[in-house]
Parts: sequence; structure tokens; C-alpha cells
Amino acid sequence: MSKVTTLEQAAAQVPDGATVAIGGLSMNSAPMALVRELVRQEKKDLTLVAIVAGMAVDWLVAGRCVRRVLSGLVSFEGLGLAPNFRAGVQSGRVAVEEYSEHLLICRLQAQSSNLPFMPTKAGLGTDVLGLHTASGAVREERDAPSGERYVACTRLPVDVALVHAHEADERGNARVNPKLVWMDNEIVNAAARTVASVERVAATEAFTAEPERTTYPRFMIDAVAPAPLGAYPCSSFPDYSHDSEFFTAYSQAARDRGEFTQFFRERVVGPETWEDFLDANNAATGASA
Amino acid sequence: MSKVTTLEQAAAQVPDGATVAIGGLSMNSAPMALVRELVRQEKKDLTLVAIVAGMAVDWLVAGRCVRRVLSGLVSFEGLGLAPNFRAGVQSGRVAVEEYSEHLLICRLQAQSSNLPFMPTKAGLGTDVLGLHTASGAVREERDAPSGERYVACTRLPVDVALVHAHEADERGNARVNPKLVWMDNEIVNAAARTVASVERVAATEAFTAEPERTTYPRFMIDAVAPAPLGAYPCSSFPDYSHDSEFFTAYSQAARDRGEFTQFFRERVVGPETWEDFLDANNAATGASA
Amino acid sequence: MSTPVPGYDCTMDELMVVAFSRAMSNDTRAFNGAVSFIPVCGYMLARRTHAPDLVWAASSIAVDADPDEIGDSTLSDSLWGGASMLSNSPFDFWTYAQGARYNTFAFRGAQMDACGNVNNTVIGPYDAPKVRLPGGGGMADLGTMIPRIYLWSSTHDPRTFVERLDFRSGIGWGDGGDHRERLGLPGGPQLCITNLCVFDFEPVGKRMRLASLHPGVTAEQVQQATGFEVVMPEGAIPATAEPTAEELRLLRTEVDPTSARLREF
Amino acid sequence: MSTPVPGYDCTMDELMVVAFSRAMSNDTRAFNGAVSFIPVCGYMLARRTHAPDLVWAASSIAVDADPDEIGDSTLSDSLWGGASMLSNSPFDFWTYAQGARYNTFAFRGAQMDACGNVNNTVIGPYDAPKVRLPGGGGMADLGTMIPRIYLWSSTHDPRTFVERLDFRSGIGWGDGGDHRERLGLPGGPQLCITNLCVFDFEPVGKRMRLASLHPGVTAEQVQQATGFEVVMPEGAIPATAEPTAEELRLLRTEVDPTSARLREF
Repeated sequence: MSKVTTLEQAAAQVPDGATVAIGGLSMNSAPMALVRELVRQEKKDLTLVAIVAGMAVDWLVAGRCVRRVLSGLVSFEGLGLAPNFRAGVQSGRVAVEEYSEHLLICRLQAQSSNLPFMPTKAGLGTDVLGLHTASGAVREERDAPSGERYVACTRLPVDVALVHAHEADERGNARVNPKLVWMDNEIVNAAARTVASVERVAATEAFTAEPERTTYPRFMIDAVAPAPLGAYPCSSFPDYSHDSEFFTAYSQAARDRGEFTQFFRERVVGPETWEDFLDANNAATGASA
Repeated sequence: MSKVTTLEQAAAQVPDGATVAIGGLSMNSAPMALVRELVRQEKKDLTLVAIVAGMAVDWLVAGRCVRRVLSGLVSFEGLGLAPNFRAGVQSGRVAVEEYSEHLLICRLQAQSSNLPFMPTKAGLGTDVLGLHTASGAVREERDAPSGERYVACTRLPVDVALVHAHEADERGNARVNPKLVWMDNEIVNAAARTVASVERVAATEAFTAEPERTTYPRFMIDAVAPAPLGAYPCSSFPDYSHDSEFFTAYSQAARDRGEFTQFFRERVVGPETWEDFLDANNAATGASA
Repeated sequence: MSTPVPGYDCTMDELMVVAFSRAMSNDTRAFNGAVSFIPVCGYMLARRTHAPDLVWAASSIAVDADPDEIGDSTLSDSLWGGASMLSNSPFDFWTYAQGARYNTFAFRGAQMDACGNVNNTVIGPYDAPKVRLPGGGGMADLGTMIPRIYLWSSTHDPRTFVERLDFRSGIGWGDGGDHRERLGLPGGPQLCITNLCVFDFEPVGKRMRLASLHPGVTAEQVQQATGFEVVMPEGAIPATAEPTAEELRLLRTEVDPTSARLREF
Repeated sequence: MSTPVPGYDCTMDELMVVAFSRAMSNDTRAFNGAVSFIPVCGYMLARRTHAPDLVWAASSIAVDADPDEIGDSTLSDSLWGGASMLSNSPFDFWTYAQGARYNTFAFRGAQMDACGNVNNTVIGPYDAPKVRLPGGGGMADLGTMIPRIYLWSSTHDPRTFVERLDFRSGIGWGDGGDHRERLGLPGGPQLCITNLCVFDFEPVGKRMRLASLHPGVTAEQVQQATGFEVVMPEGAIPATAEPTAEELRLLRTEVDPTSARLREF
């Protein structure tokens, strides 16, 4: 029973309305091939959990797949704001549940550790906590014996985590080279299912030869979807960096509705396969730039 | 300002009465060379924090260095009980603050994360929690919104952590091969100072060449004491295993007070240098057995 | 010491390992602690027979390890050969345990009570112990976190199986009944495999119930060797099933060729 | 865009980097977030001048990195060359941040107020924003955890320095006075370095106070460019110190030869 599947089949397993956590951090290691497939399959009403994200959220918002985003930060960093995310929120079409990185991490940890909450000092004295008073998702508390303040972050259930890794075997053992997981293990640990896109499928022997390099054991990974350059236009350290040209061209196009529609069709959702997409973007060149 | 020092000088910096956390797990990766030096220097009234330990605690109790032990487990596993620890506790000379592994870890995490407590479900329904009612070190709580029970583990300050690693540079960057840190990072993170014994000193270039392998950054390590086979008679994976012969002979000798005194003098504290100690125990042979 | 089982072509250690192995299933995700030779052999055997996908993390570290032989410690690196992952206690292990990604663990206590609670801390009063034992280690942790708990003992006698523990180091079914549920804990002890019999737990009170008798052992002998009242099942009590020739061959030649499991006897 | 500083042999970006660098010390243990070119240059420069032991974790990941050049992202792997450790966010970074093992962090908000609080979430009401900004990211976290906070801005104007934030994404000195202390938070903002001046914080009320003026800028100009009342110090206000030739040489040739820092202007 191999866990290796196609991008199409892996994405098909994400139902409309699901809570989907997106791996990577900013322009690094986002599971873009899987995200593109979600857009192509016209998913609806997704709730995204994105600790620090950018292009992945923007594609999904552009594709009208998103109802709500739980995030710490969504941007293209020095290359600008995420244009569709910005417009979607400003128009009221997309709701943002604003957290910070550590508040989201603590909610994920409460979930993965089966605890009613994880404590942190994150958020004390900010307006972030007030946003969650009604839902109780995070709440300010005072430790009775010490009088010390803290923030209790409640469980955050995740239906599917999407992460990008370098290699996996058919059993689902997966690894990220050299060992950087950003905060991906937080979403993997909290998720009911995890789908990993991988640069390549490797033999189990590659894992037994260097077991200390395995990032996720097979029982944490439910499906493996091969996708060379699968994080493009984001980076997958140390294999390739993000493609600044793509980010810039995308932002440029987003200034005009018609231009963006064409760009999104030609360079994002239109190409039939992931390989077609990479060709349409000269990705092999851009990613190594 | 190199952080490299001798075992003697490193141990000299541990004051009587200090709270000392001992790294390693059971028969693996304990900082035995540093522990031996504490015994030779006749430290007094130490409080030991030992999550899962054995020989290190037994040496320190045999050397009359210990007032109190905070531990999850102290034994020689299949090779028997730790005889001096057992006798010391039974005679009332040594107090044990009984925890479990995760209760201790959570106390260390509260300390290192600067939180009033860390929550866990560990200990619920056991007699362990009742031991700490008076001190409040760990306490059973109920999460008000959910009614869910948890255990709040309060901060555990540690004066000095002693850990064994494979390599460190003069700046204090240190690494454990291949990546196994047992629970050592928990004590390092919680400690005001950390002393690492190392199999060998390496150039900083060895760390910059493979930065993903660094276990502790230089700002977490205060002193580096070279000690080849420094975990003997415990293991330092993957370089050498524990020496069962030493454990057996030690336990055998401990059945008789006179015999143990001689054994402890000849094979533990008597040898002047660490190299003398290794010679006295044919350690180079035993460790690889 | 290897003791023959009357009427079966195997020894007691082999019978116990096979009984343990058969209790495992293809969705078992297990790890082991110190001095756990019977469970370790059981996991390795189950994986070679009816449960090929079973996960076993040797020493709680080496996932899918397949060592050539078992040494003198079940927490030692000698157990890690063939692993596809060396996980790391603080980073991976505890989250997997807390979240029940690992779903199976086995305890052996110096004392065990009718509800499967265990003591590995002291014999006698805590403050003035007659015998100071190693301590509970992870018992207090894993008893609360892991839904499928298995108990075993190679010394089935009234000093081990007691009416009242001197100290509860790890929780089994607690005070019995719905105690675990009230504490918000998942699952609970499933079986206790001894050198005389196999206990399960009767579903309401959660006390040990005689599930099968090893060949040559009577229910009366079990009761006499047990410090608490044993729940007797309705109807006849079956004999613990005989290991197959293939199970014994695998155990003897592949799983544990050096008979490390005899360290428990 | 590179703007000359009148009377100094340097540009505004260089003046700001040098002012930032000089605020660092040999026991600084810093890391950086997104779009943080001025602080990144400052850490690298300080390490090459008066603070050789300064710790800087590039992108919060690459400890002691010494990249040949800075790319178009300060969270990118292009910054990691020469690092002696690639730390890992969940395992190493957050504990070091929570425990103030890292003691220094720098923020830049789309809005900043007199007490050094920052907004990077929305312009306008949260539920119906005029502009949706990226979000606070780690601001709400690190503002509570890190004792030495530095602020900077290359757009010193009344839209940036406001009387009242539309949203407090990250805490500086909070409501001022002992607010941080009452919340149990360590330290607080130390300086704010802008393209007009350097602010420190007056010790009682914890509001921004003019500490030095860049050449050619008057106190009145600073006040006009600031949406809240600027605290004026006793006595004369010094000019921001001129970078030395060596500082400029190092910045231009070693630290940031491609002038990535101009991305902030």
C-alpha cells in the first residue's frame, strides 16, 4: 500500500470547507504545487491556517477558495503586500482571524499535545487578544499562586496539513534537507491528515541509511505527492531559492484586474500539469537565480 | 576568550549546595567525566536534577555529595538497582523528590520559557502529585471553560547543567552526533550555566561547514571540557556503547561495604586524571564491547 | 531461566512473548522503555507475522528498528539497527505520546493492583521506604497519554499482585469504573500477561479478570498467587493458545536469537 | 534611494545603519524578521567594529551568519552563508526567545506611537480596514519576550508616527509608565532610529524623547513630522554622530556591498 499519489489525487482528498494548514514560512518551502492543485480543483470555503505565508494564500484567495484565514502574517515581504489577500480582506470577502506566530503555534501545540491550552506570554498588552474574547480561542489569564499573567491558547483542530519536503519513501517516511522544518512540524502534529509534496521519491533504504535525518516518521504522513521544484516560486533550501521575478511580475499584474486574470490563467492555474506550470514560468532558471 | 577548560576547572565552578542537572538518559550519554570530578572535589549538599539516570547519581551519592535528588528514575536498568542511591534513600541521608519524566521536563520548560507553569496530563490519577501539594511545585488544576483536568508544572531553576557532547569549538558551539540529545536540551535551556564535556575540540570551521548539525549555539554553552570517552561507563552513541562489565562489577562490589570502598577508590575516584581512570577500567576495550 | 510449558513445545518466556505478540494489531504504534524484553520481542514478532505495518520505536527513539539481536538493555543503542528514523525525545517523542500518535505502551511494575495501576517507586512508606525502587520514570506520564496499555510480569506472586499499592507510580484504570474517563484520560489497560495466565479487565469495574490459563495452571493457583480477588469469567476458562511452529521459529532465529528475553526471568 | 546627509560624508541609509550598529554591544544576542535591512546591516557592522562577540541569527535561523551579500529578503536563505548553526524555529528559536537567550530584536511598524507600540495589521477599523497590512507576525510575541527592543523607520512622517494606533500589533512600552512591569514583561524599547532623528524613551512616562538630530534637521521639523508630542530633553540636542571612515568602508565593502539596505527607502 504505497502512499505515493499524484498532486491531483492528493488535492482531491481535501473537501470543500476544510481547515487546511499551509506549511513553509514566507517565501520559503511552501507547498505550492499542492496549493495550485487546490485552486485548479476550485475548492470552496476553505479555512486556511498560515503562520507566516504569502503566495500560497494569495493564490487561494485569487481562486476564490477561501472563506477565512488564521494567520500571523501574509505578505510578499520586501516585494510588497499580497494583493489578492489584501483586496479580499478589504472587500469583506475573506475574513482574517489575526494571531501572532507564537499564539498560532501554541494553539497548534495544545491540539497536538491534547491539552486544554498552551500558555505563552505572546500577545500580552496588544490588541490581538481582544479579537478572540468572544470565541475564547485565546484568553488572558492570571496564574493564581504567582499572580503572573499569561495567555491560554486553546486547541486548533486542523483537517489537513500541506507541507513540502525533499524526499519521502512509499511508506511515508519523509525528510527535509538539511533539517529545517520552519514551523511545519507544528501543523503536521496538529493535523488529522498530512499530505507532503516532495522533490523526489526515495527508497526506504535511503532512510534506514541515515535515520537521524528523517523529519517525519511514516505514521505522520498520509500521502506523498511527487513534485519536482514543488515549492516554486518559493524556495526549498538548499536546493533552490525563491524566484523574485515571479513575485514581482505577479504583483505588477495584480495592479490591473484584466492583466491579473490573464497572468493567473497563463502562469498559475492554466497549465495542465505541474511540469507545464514550471515550463510556463521558466522555473528551472528562475528558481536557481 | 576560549571556553575550553579542564575537567578540574569546570567542576571547580560548581559550588557546594548548587542545583546540578545531569544530562543523558539511563546508560546513555551521561557526563561521567564531569561527575567523577565533582566527586573527587568532594562537593557537598548538591541538589541533583536527573530525569532518567543511574551511574552518575550513584557515584555522587557514594561520594556523599548529594542532599536531594529530583528524578523520574534512577537505576541500572536490567543490571539492577543503583545500590548507593537505594541505600542513601533508605537510610534517610538522601531525599528524593519523585517526579515522572514529563513532569520534570515540563518544570524545566516552564523555567526555560519564562512561564508560571507548563501544563501536562502527566501524573493525573497517581500518587506523584500528592508529594508536591505542600511545595506547590506541581499541582492539579481544572481548565475552567472546558472542565478539563491538567497538571501545572512550575518553574525549576537549575544552577548548572552538565551534558556530554561529541564536539565543541572554542567559542562554545557544540554538537551531539548524529542528532540525539535525549532530554539534554531541556536541562541546558533551563540552566543558568552549562558545562559540556566533549569527546574532542573541533575547529569552528567544522561547525560552519555543517551548520545544520550544531546542537547548541555558543551562547548556550559556558565551558567546554575535553574528555575522550567522557561518558564512560555509559554510552556515547554512535561512538561507543555502555560497558556492561563495569556496571556488573560495580553492583557486585556494592554488596559489601569494604569491597565497594576499595572498588570506588581504585576504579572511580582514585585515578588522578581522566586518562588514568580510563586505564584503570580498560575503558577503551569495554566501551566498544 | 527458561522454563518448559507442559504440553506445549515451548518455554514460558516464549509463551508470554507470543501472547503479547498476538495482542498487537496492524495499527499498533508502540515504543518501549527500560527492561522491556517481553514487549520488545512481542512487537518484533507481531511485525513478522500478522501485523506487518506495526510501528515500534525502539527505546522510544528508533522507529521501525529491526536489530539483529537484543542486548542487555532495551534503552540501548544496540536495539536501533535498521531504523528508518532516530526520533528525538524532546522534539518528536513527547508530542507523539501526548497526542496518542503512539497508541501502545507496556508497563511492568514491582507491584500491580487489580485495576492495573503500577508501583515502581517504593516498597513501604514513601518517606521511610523499606526498599527504594528506581522510580516511576515515564509511568505517570504514559499511563495518562497512551490509550492501549499492556502489563506483564514474570513473577506472578502475592508480593507483585497486591490489593493495595504502596505507591501509585502509574495509572492503569485508576480506582476502576469510569475513573479514567472522569480524569479525561483515553483508553486504559487491555491485558496483563504473566507467567501463570493472561488477565483482561472486566468492562464495568475494570478489574483484572482471568482470560486464559497457561497449560498446567489452575484458576485456584492464579487466585492463590494473586493478592487481590481475581474476577472469574462466565463459563470455561480457555488455555492460553499454543504458539505456532512458525512463531517459535521466528522468535528463536530472527527476533531474539540470543534469548535476551530470559533476562526477565 | 540614497539621500546624502548634509555635512557628513555618507547617505541617510548609512547614517541609520551606523546609529543602529553603535547601539549594539558585545553581549547583544539578536535575530531578525522580514524586511529588516537596517538592523541586519547594523548587526553585521557592530560585529566588525566594537562588538565582535555579538550574536546574530539571520532570519532567526542562521546563528553567526556572515553572508557575502544581502539579497531581496531578510528571511531568505541567501543570508545564511558562514553560519555556525542553522537553528530550527520550533525546537530552538522559540525557547531562546521566550527565555530571553536572545535579548535583542528590532521592529518596524506601518504605524508607531509615542510609547513605541507598533501596528502592522490594518489601517482603519479591524473589521472594515482601509488597508489590510500583512499582520503582526511575531511582533505580539517578541514584544513581550525580548528585553531590548529597537524601532526604526525610514518614513518619519505623521502617518507613521501617530498619536493612536489603529491596531496594536506589538507592544513597546504599552500605555507607558510601568505598564510593561505590571504585565510582567522584561525591558522594553530602547531607541527608535528614523530618517530624521534618534529617539530614546524618557524613563518615567516611557514616551519617545529626542536623543539626537540628524544633520540639517531641527527639533521643530521632527515635531512636525510626528503625530504625537515629542518629549524634548533637558539642554541642547546633539547631532547624530558621524560615521567613521572605517564604519563606512566596512558597510560599503563588506557588510552590504550591493546596497540591499536601500530597499527600505
